[in-house]
Amino acid sequence: MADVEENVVEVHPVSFPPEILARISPELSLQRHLSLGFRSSSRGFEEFRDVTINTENLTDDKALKDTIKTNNEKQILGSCVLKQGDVFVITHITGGVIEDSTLSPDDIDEEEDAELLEITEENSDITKYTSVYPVVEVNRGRMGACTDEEMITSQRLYDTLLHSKILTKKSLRVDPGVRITNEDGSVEIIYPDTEAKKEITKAMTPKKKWSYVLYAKIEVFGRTGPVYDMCWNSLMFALQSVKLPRAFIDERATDLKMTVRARGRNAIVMETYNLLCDPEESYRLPLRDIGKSFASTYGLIDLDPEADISKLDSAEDEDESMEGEEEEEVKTVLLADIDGEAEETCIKSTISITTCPNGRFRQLSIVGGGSKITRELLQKSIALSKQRSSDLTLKSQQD
Amino acid sequence: MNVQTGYLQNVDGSCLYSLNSTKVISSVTGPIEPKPRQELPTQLAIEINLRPATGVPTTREITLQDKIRTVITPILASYKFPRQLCQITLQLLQSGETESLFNQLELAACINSTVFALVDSGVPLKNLAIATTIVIDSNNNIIHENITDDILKNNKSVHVIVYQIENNKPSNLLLMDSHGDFDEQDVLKVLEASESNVRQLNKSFREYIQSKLSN
Amino acid sequence: MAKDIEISTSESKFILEALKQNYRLDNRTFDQFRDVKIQFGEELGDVLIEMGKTKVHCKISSSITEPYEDRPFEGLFFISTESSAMAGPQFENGNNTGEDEVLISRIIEKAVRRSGALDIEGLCIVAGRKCWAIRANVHFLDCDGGFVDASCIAVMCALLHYKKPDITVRGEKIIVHPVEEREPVPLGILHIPICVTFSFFNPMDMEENVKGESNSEIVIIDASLKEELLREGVLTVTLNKNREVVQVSKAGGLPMDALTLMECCHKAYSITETITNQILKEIKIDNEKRDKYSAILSSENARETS
Amino acid sequence: MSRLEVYSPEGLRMDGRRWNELRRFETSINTHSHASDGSSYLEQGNNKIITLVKGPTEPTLRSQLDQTKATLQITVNLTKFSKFERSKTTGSTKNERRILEIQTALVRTFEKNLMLNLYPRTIIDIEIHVLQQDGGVLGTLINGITLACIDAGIAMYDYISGVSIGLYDTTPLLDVNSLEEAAMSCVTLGVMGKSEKLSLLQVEDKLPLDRLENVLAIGIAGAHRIRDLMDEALRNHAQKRISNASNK
Amino acid sequence: MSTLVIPGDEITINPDVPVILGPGMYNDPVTRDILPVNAGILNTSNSKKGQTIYVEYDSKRYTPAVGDLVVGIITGSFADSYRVSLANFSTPVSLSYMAFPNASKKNRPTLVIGDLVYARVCTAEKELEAEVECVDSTNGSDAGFGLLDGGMIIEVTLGFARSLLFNNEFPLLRDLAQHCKFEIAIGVNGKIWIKTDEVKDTIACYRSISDCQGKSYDQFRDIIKKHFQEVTTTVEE
Repeated sequence: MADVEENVVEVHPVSFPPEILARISPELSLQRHLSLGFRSSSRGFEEFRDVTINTENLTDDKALKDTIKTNNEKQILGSCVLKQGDVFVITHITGGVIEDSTLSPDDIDEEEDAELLEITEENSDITKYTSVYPVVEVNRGRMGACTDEEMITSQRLYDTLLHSKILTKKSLRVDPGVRITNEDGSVEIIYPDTEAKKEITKAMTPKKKWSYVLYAKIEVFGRTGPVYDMCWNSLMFALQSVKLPRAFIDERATDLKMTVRARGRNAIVMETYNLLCDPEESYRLPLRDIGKSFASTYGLIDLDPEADISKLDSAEDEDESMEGEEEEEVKTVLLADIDGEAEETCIKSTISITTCPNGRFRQLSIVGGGSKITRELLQKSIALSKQRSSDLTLKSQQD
Repeated sequence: MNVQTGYLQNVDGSCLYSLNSTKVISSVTGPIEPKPRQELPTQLAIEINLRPATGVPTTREITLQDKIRTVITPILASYKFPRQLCQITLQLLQSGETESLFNQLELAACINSTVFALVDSGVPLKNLAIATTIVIDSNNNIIHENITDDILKNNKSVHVIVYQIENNKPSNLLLMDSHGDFDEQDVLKVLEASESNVRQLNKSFREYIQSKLSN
Repeated sequence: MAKDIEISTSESKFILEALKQNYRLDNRTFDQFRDVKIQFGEELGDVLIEMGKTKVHCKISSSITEPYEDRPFEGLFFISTESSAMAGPQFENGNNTGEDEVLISRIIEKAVRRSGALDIEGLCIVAGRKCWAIRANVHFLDCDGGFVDASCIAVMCALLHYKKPDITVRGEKIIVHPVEEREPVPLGILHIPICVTFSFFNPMDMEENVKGESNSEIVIIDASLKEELLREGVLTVTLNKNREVVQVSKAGGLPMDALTLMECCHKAYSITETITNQILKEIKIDNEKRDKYSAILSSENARETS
Repeated sequence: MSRLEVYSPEGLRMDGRRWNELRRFETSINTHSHASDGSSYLEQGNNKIITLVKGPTEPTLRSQLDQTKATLQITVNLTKFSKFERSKTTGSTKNERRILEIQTALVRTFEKNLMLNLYPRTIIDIEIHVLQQDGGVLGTLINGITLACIDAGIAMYDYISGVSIGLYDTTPLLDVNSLEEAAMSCVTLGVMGKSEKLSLLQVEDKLPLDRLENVLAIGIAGAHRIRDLMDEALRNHAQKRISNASNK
Repeated sequence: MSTLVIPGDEITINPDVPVILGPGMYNDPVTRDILPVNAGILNTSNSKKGQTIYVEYDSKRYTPAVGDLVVGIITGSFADSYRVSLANFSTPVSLSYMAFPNASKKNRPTLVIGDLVYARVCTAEKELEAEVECVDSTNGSDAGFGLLDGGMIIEVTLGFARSLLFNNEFPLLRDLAQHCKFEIAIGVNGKIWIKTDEVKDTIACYRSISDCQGKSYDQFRDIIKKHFQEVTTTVEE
């Protein structure tokens, strides 16, 4: 502790070209840029990178045409390619079908299970919603196990989607039709669309429930900037493009039983049905509008007065921007859509907001390891995020 | 809230922490010699490991670990021990919430428990950090104590807030993690409610440490 | 690889010398098993075992799943024993391929799972389609020796304590009744295996041990951490109250006379009896405590709990 | 597997042995002289194993270096074709916990028997390949290592001989094969030389406590016979080498 | 005056007097704030040199500080120094071959791995490996440092070790001395070495010292008495 009283070593007048300074002292380079009123990417403090979106291009329409077992092969149900600055985020959504074996109250047919409904009644809200299973892959040009960042982003996407209540369990329910062979030998698929048809399918299909499960694979190329934001926005666009195939059961398979035997004991087991996907018919995934939202992240950083170039050679530099004058009071600046190594490593305090176009939030995460997060800055970032959200919504409508 | 520090023998600091139905043990060992790949040239490195009450650790636990890290890193006086390691291990004994849907109660409990264990271990801290969970229910009521799994399930929005404690008062916001449906007003209301919660917790925190020391 | 605990020559010499003179550091006799403290948590199947400073926590969880294809009449049962740095920095996080970790988990596996302590056929719901999967999550919290013994007790206590939710099967559908609504059902426990670990020390040199006739090796029960670090051989005997050997494991180490080993087995039996009785007693007390509330809450369809 | 008679009223086992008879025990020593410093090929009944001992050599990893004694490393390779049913696991069996357990048990058994303190700062690497298994493999592995270590010239206190004994109702059956192993509880022993000292003792299935002593007694006697068989094989082998050497 | 402080508490410091920061205090390299970093009792004292501030707190993990008397285990030896462990899993410290009485290039110390030594910390820079010495560098004598032969190690908390070493009022050693003869070396790293003539006495001392941790002074006598009685009865059995 003896060196406490020692003075700070003075800055030697050694000069480096900007690109070298950025490498050897990212912090200083960043501060210098900021003191001049813009960022190393030459964006303004509150300026976002440009976003272009392309949905449904990867959706495999041909695969839909081939009748395939949904359990085994995954087809792309929805997709989105998002480009933000130099980053590409490719999202494709695939699906599978699972059988619901345990009942939740919604699943019970009213008439016969009314009594059971009563005992298993749960008034819980969140349990009625579901999420997709995202896998985020950040390409770094080499193979290897998942990094923490990938896992954390996947988990955050899952959590946010679930708590946004955008997908109800009901909307993913499979209402299977039946494929029957008519007397004349022609094959027809009956879906429970009308009352009459409902009767037929009800008689034919087993009392089982199936649901779609959605998986999202999100690949990030040229990672820089807030991965979560780009993944979330891309996922949002992709989800809106999802088309689910209709599924049916073959008539012949509706009453299949088989025996199992082990150690001298017998039991009859109902065989698993092959649920088949209709190559012709599909429908758009119903999403609840209240969940549609877009994410943006803001970084907060304290300006270091020592790094202020304008003060170093203030004699000649008089054309200072607004920030320069305010600097005495406002020492913390807010940067939108942080990107680049310097910004990502030096900024310790971040605010990440997922906002609906109507201004309500779905997710908010503030990390305050660095600069103090004041109410003003929080409000400023909230305002920006609302603006950003409506911008992106517009974009999705234009699409 | 129930706290017992110095619960374990073989680690430098430990804390058994329970709040309502959430129960967690945390342990801290350090500063110790790190593995070469963990070493930081100028700072104390931290390693956090969290184990769920049932099953094996998944991405959920990794996400929680990351959140705990963002809170613990700024409060450690990490430049005091360069090239050393602080090993933090957390074991949940009882989750108190539906693990597939929530992690908010666990997160708050883990953070508070870790801070207690750090104090117990004598690892240098610049400040304390105190976490609390707040729920806004479907009637827009703010619920800030005795949060159960049922309350969580019926939430409109749910928030975890961590404040830094400076000079016995909550000062900086270290973490806010919110999900659900809420607006700007809600955020401000939650921050206010959490601040008084944290004040309360800080009081009992201090009392506990005081009683522990006077023994 | 995690580092080991360092122990000085003086210390190891002294501990061995003390053993030769019939002393153990913690004031126990050679045949004395530490007192076992059993604490049940708030939830069912949540148990904390303390043996001296050793602490092991075990929690049971259950879910409904599909049985293995080749065993349609059996449920699933797993025991997970992963060590973490909590028990001491000598344990590496998530490493379950270390020598000691493997031996501990294999012995518990053999003692509890392989010996059929849990009735897995009773976990079958619909043959070939649905069954219960029971998972015993063992958490090593604090290590002062005797992890095997303590975890075995912890797993058995937790299994005895746990009750799975009641279910109704309606054709292909299964309705799980929350614990608050219907009295949950205990698991079928067929026998209670108890592990007792013996540690061997050689007061003479190796030649005497191999060639000599004296059989002077020191045998102690339930070693503490320091004793475990210094021991030259180890034997874990698992028995149940029916005088059955469930599992014996002496994986190398100091060669020991067969008769001495037999003697160990008999000593282990009396310990097994005491601990089994203690477990049953504490389970009963806890059940009664819980019953006070459930008597009020349970509806007319409450089941008989055997 | 329905009612196969494990032990007939006439006192014969499935493969025609009496209760106290060992299986065929055939061995060749120094089978892989170019690949190792000591090797053995052992057939104990239908168990067929190759054991290779390399060392003492300089360790490749620093962590294997011990200032006071040699590091012993044993790798067991249970080949996929060694059993009637091919094992389904696609990956290697290297990290299977059962294999790790066997390896650890073998290391700890031989650590106390080999005079490792004579070879400080070296490593002794033992590799075992199980070509075919038919019950009581652990015992066979012990025998294989003993033979190979002697061939490698590593100093040891005594032979360790391994054997498995089953308990059928009240009759102990010596040196069980896989059918017997599946039908009853078994005990595996590793016995030090001609003594009654057990290096290794493993019981994996339920067994009445009061029968254990009887089983151990039979096992120890069986292990002593195996020791004699190994001793004979080694002496014959040594004789041959000596005569070969003197002929030149 | 003693008050409880908790990390983050503000401390009033007279700005005119030079400050010496002791354990538990920290000068933040970025903000230049002086903070307590451990929870404990704040101690301030004034002397001619300035005011000294430190926090008295108990812990288990030792970090080397210059002048500390420690008990360490030799865990390795190199060309010119030993590696010494002061606490399990901590970064080891070094003990130079020259840091012994009458050391010279030819006269090498004869410690081997596993030996215990009593030593003094001579350098402890946080960025560098700490060093200990077994010689009193002012006069070159052994000053009681060096190999600790035989005996037994007791591990205690650092606070307890400090009271044992520095607090003259602490009655434990005095009470122990009434029961047996012993040699003792107290390391502030929480390791206490004790040696007596008989195994049973060492055992009794070991148990007494371990048990007296966290107990009040007046209980010591009874604890010690109990343990000495126990060891004698065990022998008779």
